[in-house]
Amino acid sequence: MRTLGILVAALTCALLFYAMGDFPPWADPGSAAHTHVSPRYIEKTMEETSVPNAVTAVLADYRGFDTMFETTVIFAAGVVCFFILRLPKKEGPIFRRYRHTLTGMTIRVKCTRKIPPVLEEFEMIDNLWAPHDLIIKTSCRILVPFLQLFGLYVIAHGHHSPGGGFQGGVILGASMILLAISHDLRTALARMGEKVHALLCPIGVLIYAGTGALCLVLGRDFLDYGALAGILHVDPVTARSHGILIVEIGVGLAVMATMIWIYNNISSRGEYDEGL
Amino acid sequence: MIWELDLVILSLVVVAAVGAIAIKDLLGSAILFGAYSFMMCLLWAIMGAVDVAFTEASVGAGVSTVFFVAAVFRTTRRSKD
Amino acid sequence: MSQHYPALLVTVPLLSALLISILGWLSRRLCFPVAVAALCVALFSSVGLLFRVLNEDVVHYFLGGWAPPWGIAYRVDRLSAMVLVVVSAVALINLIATRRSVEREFPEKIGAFYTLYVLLITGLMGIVVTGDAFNLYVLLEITALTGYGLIAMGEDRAPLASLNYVYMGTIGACFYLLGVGYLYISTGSLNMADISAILPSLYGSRVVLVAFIICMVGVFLKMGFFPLHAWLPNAYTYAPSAVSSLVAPLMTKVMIYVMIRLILTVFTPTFTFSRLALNHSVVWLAVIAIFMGAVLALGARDMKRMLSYVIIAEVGYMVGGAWLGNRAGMTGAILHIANDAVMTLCVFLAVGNVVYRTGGYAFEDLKGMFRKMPYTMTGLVAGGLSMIGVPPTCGFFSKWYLISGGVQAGQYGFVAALVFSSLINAVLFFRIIEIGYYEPFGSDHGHGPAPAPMEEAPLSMVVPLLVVVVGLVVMGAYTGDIVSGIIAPMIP
Amino acid sequence: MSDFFSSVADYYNYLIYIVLMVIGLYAIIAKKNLVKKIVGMNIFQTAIILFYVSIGAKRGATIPIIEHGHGEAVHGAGSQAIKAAEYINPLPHVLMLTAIVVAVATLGVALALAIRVYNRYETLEEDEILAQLREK
Repeated sequence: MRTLGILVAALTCALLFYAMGDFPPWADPGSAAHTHVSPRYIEKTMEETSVPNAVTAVLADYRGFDTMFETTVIFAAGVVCFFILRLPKKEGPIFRRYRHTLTGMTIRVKCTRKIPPVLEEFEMIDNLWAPHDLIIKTSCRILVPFLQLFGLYVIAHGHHSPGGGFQGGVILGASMILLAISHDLRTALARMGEKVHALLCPIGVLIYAGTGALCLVLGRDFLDYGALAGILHVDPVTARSHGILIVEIGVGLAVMATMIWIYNNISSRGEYDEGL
Repeated sequence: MIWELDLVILSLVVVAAVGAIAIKDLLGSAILFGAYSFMMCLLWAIMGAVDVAFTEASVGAGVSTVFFVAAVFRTTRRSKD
Repeated sequence: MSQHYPALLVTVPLLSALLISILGWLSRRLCFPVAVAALCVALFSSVGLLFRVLNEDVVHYFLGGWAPPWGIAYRVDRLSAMVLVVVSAVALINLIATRRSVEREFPEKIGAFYTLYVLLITGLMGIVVTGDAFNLYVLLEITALTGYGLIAMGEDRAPLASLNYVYMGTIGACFYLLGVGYLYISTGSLNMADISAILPSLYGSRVVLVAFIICMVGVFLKMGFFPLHAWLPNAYTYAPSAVSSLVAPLMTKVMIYVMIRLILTVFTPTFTFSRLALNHSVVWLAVIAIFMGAVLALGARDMKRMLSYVIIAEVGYMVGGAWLGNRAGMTGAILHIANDAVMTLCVFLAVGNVVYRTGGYAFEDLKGMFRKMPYTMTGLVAGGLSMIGVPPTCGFFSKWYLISGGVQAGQYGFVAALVFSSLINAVLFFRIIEIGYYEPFGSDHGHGPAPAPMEEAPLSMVVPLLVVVVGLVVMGAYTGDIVSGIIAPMIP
Repeated sequence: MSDFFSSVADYYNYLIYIVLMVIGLYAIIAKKNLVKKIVGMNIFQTAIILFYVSIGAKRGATIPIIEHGHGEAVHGAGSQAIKAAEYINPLPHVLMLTAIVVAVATLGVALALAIRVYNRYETLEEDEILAQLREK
């Protein structure tokens, strides 16, 4: 295997080096990549979509169809992780261990699938139980709302600064994942259950594809946000800008929900019981 | 662009990549992969690809590393190569 | 309405996949009807599109209303319309035929299964219909990801097989992406038609040459062409039967479509066959692929693995035919995309029925099957005859074109490989017939053939199979029309 | 010799991408540990993203966010002409956003599969798994 690896790597290396001689010089403003298609994006983005961030404009409008499928890829990954890993709910009672914090006594409780209410003086113990550090717990809990606020800002401000649905969605998802890591999966699931993120994920993509389909119904091409002008009572260019915002919100929702979904499945091996 | 900085980051990227492949501890590999992604993100920020750098910082260095760590915790840290 | 057919093709399955995913959590019974409805709409619009294309030659659709080099455009010509009809028809028939076995295998996760199923079809349709090189990559990843998930839910060894598929598939897709990057750096465009308009002035460039090689390697990896086929047999063998009868007919064929599209539209045949001295070596690789596939199929000990190796040989047919560099070879390759999809579906559906009743797919499970499941075995034999290339079935005609192309090009090795592979296929399928017909069911040899009770698979599984069998013969009968109406105008 | 160095200086970004890609490719093929292969796969994908971003770089240009652009103020009026040479090419960035997202999706699926494999065989080494399969 090792020799095969070296052989394949060397072959690829040689092939790519062979082609490198004919590359245009690095960062040359006159090369074909910079002169054929892309100047229009830079020069017309304000005029045609009124979005100053050219990347957002190209992402969600000129090449919006790519982005729709990119969101679909994320959604598919979420469904695949669920499909592969999620174990069916076990029938019958489950035994959970609790520790009485005052005396240090451990008890075993027979309970159903539903997690019983948490009492102040009892602490749930998992197989992989480790005492949680108070500093980490508290500081992460303080961090979470700020992260979420930042995520929302990134989604909403993608028109004018770097950012947009993906980055914001990932940050929102990361805030929930942080909660799950610093506390445990149950705490995070109590805030946002499995059904919620499993439903949010297709709904996010549905917002994107639905916007496109709405344009189709209104008589324009698929994803032609200019068609929304009549509904939003604005001129077609501003309608494009608003369309991009709607779509970015959909992307953000889908990405957030999927990140949480994948993390929950991987970290609990599909049992949705004990986190990391 | 400051080419010295660029060169340092480029070499660090390669070092991090080789390290992530070569180290025998999978958790270490995951962390080195995070470092690699972060170096990449710096590199792209230098080249002016701010959106890509932002995404890589949140996705590559953030969530991907968390996925790796979660998977390594759920399997094993041991690796023979 | 009819001007929106290209958009409906992809968006209706996509929207219904999302809907199914939501319904999976609310009401599981509705998942299947929604999936059927979505694929019916897809089939309807692809047939509509085919008729439009026969009149108008090429249909364009601009997504987002942006003209091609800037926005993403769909470009449907006769070739893609034909493949679209095949993809949607195969997917619909398979969906209906495998309903029972899906309900039995994934009682808890029906919603997720149908979501992935419909998403896979969305991806395949999108690949066929798109006119943008990068968009094709994204769709490639959708089909790949959903494919990994579906394959992994098979039997015991499926996750490992699927993981190997992930590695190989990712390398393949990344190579394709890299090739598109090389094209972009030299032309500055991502639209296929635009690229091919710019390319002729750049034929001498090494970047274009390497772009072509890298794209081809990526696509070869994805379709399981000979030296890069290692992931295929395990993945197709261990997948659930409902999935292997979907993935086996469609995935490799659509990849071959991508290859032909790259050759015909992006890099024009002049570049492929005259500037490059590669076509002889690729044909020789195809010859080795056919020989290897045939021999390994002979050594296989169960039906699904045997059929997987047969698929590797068939991939060799099509790649070799396309690279022969003459009209007959290309015609044979394109015709074989459609024919092979139908006959692979036929045999895999039959095997799926056997698995549904007996739970296994080893050769021993076939004993006495002609008495137990006569219709299923008829389907298996019909598919087998088509794979061998017996005249009334469609397999004969495409093989005929391939062989005449090989003779015209003077590639007698390829002709020999085709004949050899047909012989081996004959051996394989007659062995199945022998086991199924002459060996009695069970182990009671002393008491003569036990009167095994008729235990045919349920009607919902048999009827689609018989429809496919009829399709085999009908496609054979209309070969002339398909070639003159659809394929011939496509080849320059 | 100096010619060689100047060409290296011109192309060193492309050079590093080839090196990284080869590292990733080698890891996928030669490493036996399944998670290591996944790490290699990601390095491979990131290398390609580096290549695309290098295409997008443009000398003497700034990030692709149009300056002084605040919604309605500019459009329609078309007061100041925007020159393409002043801004970096946004198209490769868009493509790579897609590629990064695809990479993380593939990563999630691959890790899920690796966990399934581990649950079944209690090991992540490919040769040990094959040995277990051969025993049966």
